Amino acid sequence: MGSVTVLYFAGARDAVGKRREVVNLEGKSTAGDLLDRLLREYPRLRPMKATIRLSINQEVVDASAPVADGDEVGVLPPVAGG
Amino acid sequence: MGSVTVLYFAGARDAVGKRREVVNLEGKSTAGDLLDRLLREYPRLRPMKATIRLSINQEVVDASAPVADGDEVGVLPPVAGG
Amino acid sequence: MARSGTREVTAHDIDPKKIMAEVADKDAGGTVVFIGTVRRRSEAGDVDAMEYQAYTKMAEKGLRRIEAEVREKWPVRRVSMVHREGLLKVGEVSVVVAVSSEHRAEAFEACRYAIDRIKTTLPIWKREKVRGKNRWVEGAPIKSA
Amino acid sequence: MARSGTREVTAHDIDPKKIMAEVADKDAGGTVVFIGTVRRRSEAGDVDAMEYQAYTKMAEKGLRRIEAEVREKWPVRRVSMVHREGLLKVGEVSVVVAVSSEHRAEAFEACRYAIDRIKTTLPIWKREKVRGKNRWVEGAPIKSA
Repeated sequence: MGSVTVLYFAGARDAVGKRREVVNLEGKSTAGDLLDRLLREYPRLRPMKATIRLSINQEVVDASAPVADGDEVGVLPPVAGG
Repeated sequence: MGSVTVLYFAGARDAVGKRREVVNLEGKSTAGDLLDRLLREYPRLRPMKATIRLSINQEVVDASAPVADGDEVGVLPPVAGG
Repeated sequence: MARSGTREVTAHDIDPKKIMAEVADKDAGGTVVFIGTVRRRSEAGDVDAMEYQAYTKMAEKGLRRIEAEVREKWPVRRVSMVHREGLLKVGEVSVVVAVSSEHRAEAFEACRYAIDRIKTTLPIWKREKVRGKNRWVEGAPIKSA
Repeated sequence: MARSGTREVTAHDIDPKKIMAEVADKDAGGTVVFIGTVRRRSEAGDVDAMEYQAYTKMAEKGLRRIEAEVREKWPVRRVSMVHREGLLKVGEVSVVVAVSSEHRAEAFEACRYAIDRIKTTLPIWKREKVRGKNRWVEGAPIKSA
């Protein structure tokens, strides 16, 4: 099945209390599946559900994007920039 | 009647061969009258007739603007700027 | 294609002079530079400091992508872009974008496009410190490229 | 109203750093700087030098008028504008406009408006030296303010 490295940023980092962790994949997974698992595991992430985006290997992806062994996944709250 | 100081710039300066001169006014004059006199006096200015603008006391004016004793008149070819 | 300068996220002070020097080009007639600085005022009151947190690897990829987008849209000469991370005081420089081109219209449009894209597509967050409190500045969901 | 920096025509080298420093403002989040430089290429060939001739008194009046126009249109913080006169080599700075404002949109719009007005309404002419020949660069009739 493999595993991915998940990186948390800004409010998501505060909510989870970690900068990064390795997450094992359960069968075929999409970005949406993975986000659902993280929301179950970290209730404090749930208020951010609608505005969080995920990246896979540094590209923002849709919920339907497949996640593969060795990927780097970013959990990205809204940006205010500059 | 009085007089005005006329300042020449760029191609107009080259055509006239002077940076500045004092010109006596003949009765009531407008900027258009003054330009006509300068074009008669300096034939090399004539090709620039359509594109020259005059300023009075550092403001671009129309041909109908009155010229008065002591005014500073600029003879301004087209600008290419910056 | 003309060479380019910096495209990085840095934890060090940004020197706008250096970024501007990087886009100097004898075929350029115009250079436009945008300098973002930390403002004193925020909705919550007077700002003591602003902390920038970046997903550096993704942000630097984003800067390279933005440069490619710019070059696809305008015939610019050189582009240089730097974004800060870390703790900044009021008045300190958070981001600089410099673009040189033959004519000024492209330099203005390209520079503005680049900073707009930086602000909406780069994974960089800011947390303001106001009266001893920390607050992530609310923005919009990050846009995909 | 915020203070302003330079608004002058100068025969000395322009230092863009100095102009930028003049618009620094703790209430500004964005600063846009335009730097015009002498381009190597012209229609007639490679440029050896560019001579700028100005009607200084009128041009400086024009810079003050342009600043007033900008402030009427946008809530900018500080404005600084300098134009060179005299003989410039390729790559040298002929004009700098710097505008700081709370938000970046106004700074971009105001800076671009100011340089457009400088180029069309100020009595400043340029003569290029190409292969030993001097030629006044053709432009448009000067616009009234």
